[in-house]
Amino acid sequence: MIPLQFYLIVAAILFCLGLFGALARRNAVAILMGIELMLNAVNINLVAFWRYVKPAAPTMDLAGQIFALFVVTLAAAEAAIGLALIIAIYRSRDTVNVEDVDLMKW
Amino acid sequence: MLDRYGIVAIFALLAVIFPAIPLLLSLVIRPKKPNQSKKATYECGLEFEDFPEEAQNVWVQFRVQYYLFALIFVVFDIEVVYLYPWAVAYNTLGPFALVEMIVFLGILILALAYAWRNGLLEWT
Amino acid sequence: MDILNNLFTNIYNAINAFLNGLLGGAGLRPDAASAIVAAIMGLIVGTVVLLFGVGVVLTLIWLERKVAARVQDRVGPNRVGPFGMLQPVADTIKMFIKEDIVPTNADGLVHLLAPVIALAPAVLAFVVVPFGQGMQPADLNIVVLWVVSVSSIGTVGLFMAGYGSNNKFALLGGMRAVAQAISYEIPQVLTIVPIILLAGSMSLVQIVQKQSTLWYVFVLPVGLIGFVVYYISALAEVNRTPFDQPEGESEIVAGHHTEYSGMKFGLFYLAEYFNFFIVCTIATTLFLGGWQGPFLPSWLWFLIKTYALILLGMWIRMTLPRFRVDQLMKFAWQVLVPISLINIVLTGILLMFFKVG
Amino acid sequence: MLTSQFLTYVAFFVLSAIALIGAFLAVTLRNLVRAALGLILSFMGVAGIYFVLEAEFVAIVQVIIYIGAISVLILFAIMLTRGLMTSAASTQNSQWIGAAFVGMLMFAVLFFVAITTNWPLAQPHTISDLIPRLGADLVTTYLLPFEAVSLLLLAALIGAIVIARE
Repeated sequence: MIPLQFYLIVAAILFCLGLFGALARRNAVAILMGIELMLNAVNINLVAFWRYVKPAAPTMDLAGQIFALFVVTLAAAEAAIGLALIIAIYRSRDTVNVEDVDLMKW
Repeated sequence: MLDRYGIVAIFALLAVIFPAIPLLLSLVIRPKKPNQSKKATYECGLEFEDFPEEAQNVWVQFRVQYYLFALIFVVFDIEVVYLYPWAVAYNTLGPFALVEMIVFLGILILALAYAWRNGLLEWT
Repeated sequence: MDILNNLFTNIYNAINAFLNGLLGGAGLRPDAASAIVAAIMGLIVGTVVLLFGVGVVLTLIWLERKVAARVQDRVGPNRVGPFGMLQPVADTIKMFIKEDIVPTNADGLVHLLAPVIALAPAVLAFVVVPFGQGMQPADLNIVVLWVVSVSSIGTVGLFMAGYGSNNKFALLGGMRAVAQAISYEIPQVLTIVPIILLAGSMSLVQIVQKQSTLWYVFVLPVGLIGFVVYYISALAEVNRTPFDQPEGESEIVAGHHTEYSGMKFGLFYLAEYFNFFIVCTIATTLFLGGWQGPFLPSWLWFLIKTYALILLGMWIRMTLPRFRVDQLMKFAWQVLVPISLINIVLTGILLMFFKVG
Repeated sequence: MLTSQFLTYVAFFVLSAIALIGAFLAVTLRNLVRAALGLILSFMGVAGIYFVLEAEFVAIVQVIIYIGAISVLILFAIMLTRGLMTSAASTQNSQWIGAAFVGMLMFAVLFFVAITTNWPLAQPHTISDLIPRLGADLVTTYLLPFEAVSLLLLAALIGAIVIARE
């Protein structure tokens, strides 16, 4: 049986790669890609806990999977809105570089 | 898990090997005589190299319509994902399940109706 | 009769027993031996299924040309072999010895991987097709969703072909192909839901078994509506005429395979016919009772029904002109999606009052 | 070690490697389309990990929604905003060293927590009638979030349409 910690470590690496992408990229779409990676890492954790950790109540023994489903849905909604914003910014400012979108900074 | 998905893993392996075999085989037997105009990007009746520099960039500005269709697609794709387990369990659930699903579908039909009324389902 | 029916199952069992005997005597640990046997059997099944698929594609190419010729009052290929039956073989050889041209500006790696990604979903979909009684490579309990999910990978291959070629026509074609594929995927997957409601299961084997008395296409009205919507959107999903907008040669040359030649183009061609065959097998399984049928062996029934659907597709292709791209999208979202949504609700309501199957 | 266990380990390591390599490509590649393809590779690896965890339905959902839908959205968005990104400018911003440091720090913390916490482990559980159970739970125990999801999707769709439309 693969220990739970293996999954957690893989998820941690994935999360940190996503974090790096979200912090270090200039292109807004690339930042969103980093965020999606982080959400994926969270989902691995949820499903791993579902499998290995005792449920709080017998009726809730599917909670981990159902939460993962809701996270996927949220990720899709977030991507839809985020990318729509990026497209709108691109149309009005001709750039998707987050460093150049600084109109609200001052 | 392995007993059921072992064969899937083997098919996944085959999915990579199977296209690789003819590609490698044809690598051995096909001719290889490239020249400038063969390797040029295809254009109707024109030499691609004759184009001015800015026209050689093949990127085209796509219409936002593509994105809007993808949006509606994503919403419905997620809806389908929730419909499937409901459909499997339907026989064991009472009439309440049907009502709940009609509410769920109804909200999404609202979304479709919104897109329809705003003319987003038209490809203009 | 029974012998014919169980022909392939018996061959499978015989090879399995032979391998077990062979490895059992080799002094391996029992679980290792059984794993090796399972792996070898999997490889054999996979290879046989794929070779069968290639054989089917060869017949489809021949059939397509013959049907086209007959519809247009021609004879069709008649030089290579009897009735021109070896024409597809000649075509294949031609594919092999054609030069592979990669444009200088193309993104080489993506250009190379695109046909592989386009073909992979078709291969993966073969895992779950029940070719006959007890003849499915694997029966997972999520089979139907499996088919849906692998077909959604194919859109990535289309996009990669369009982007990797670095050509305006390819890019436009690729984007159109993706837009069309995603638009028609929705009615296609929505029409499967009433079938699952009727069968109460996602296993293709159980769906077929439930149809032993009544094919789901005859469960009126939902089955028939579902079948028609499924078949139309399946044709669109695999880019068959009249839905071959992505490669409408009058506007965008050959769409996403403009820059493809030689074996890479051959793989796209193969993937297209694989996908056509697979959607017809899935339609047969879901709506036409799969392998069920009297007298003949189950796998023969399955092939007959599948080929009937394939011929119908060819007939439609030769009869109807190509849709315009705006008509195409409008048709998917304004006609097929509402119909299939209503169909789901209708099935749910009907199931409340009647017991079907 | 039993053969089946050994094979499970092999599957786990191969799939984790795919997921991590894909993620690495996604955050480092210059070419944004290639980065998105790396992201898709990563999604596939993660779906495989769900299969190893015996959460088949989540795995399939991962393929259908992430690979089939979200990546199409991302690819379309890239194609729509690609005009100015062919320039040779660096794709990383000036704070990438700091970002790398933060990432590593975060990993150290997560690693430490994962290793040292005493998880209330149970026998790994598998559910044989997973799909019907999921369907039943969605319309009973989790009814409220389930209906909220459809409202969320409606809101997201309308919002995104209003924002993105010209």
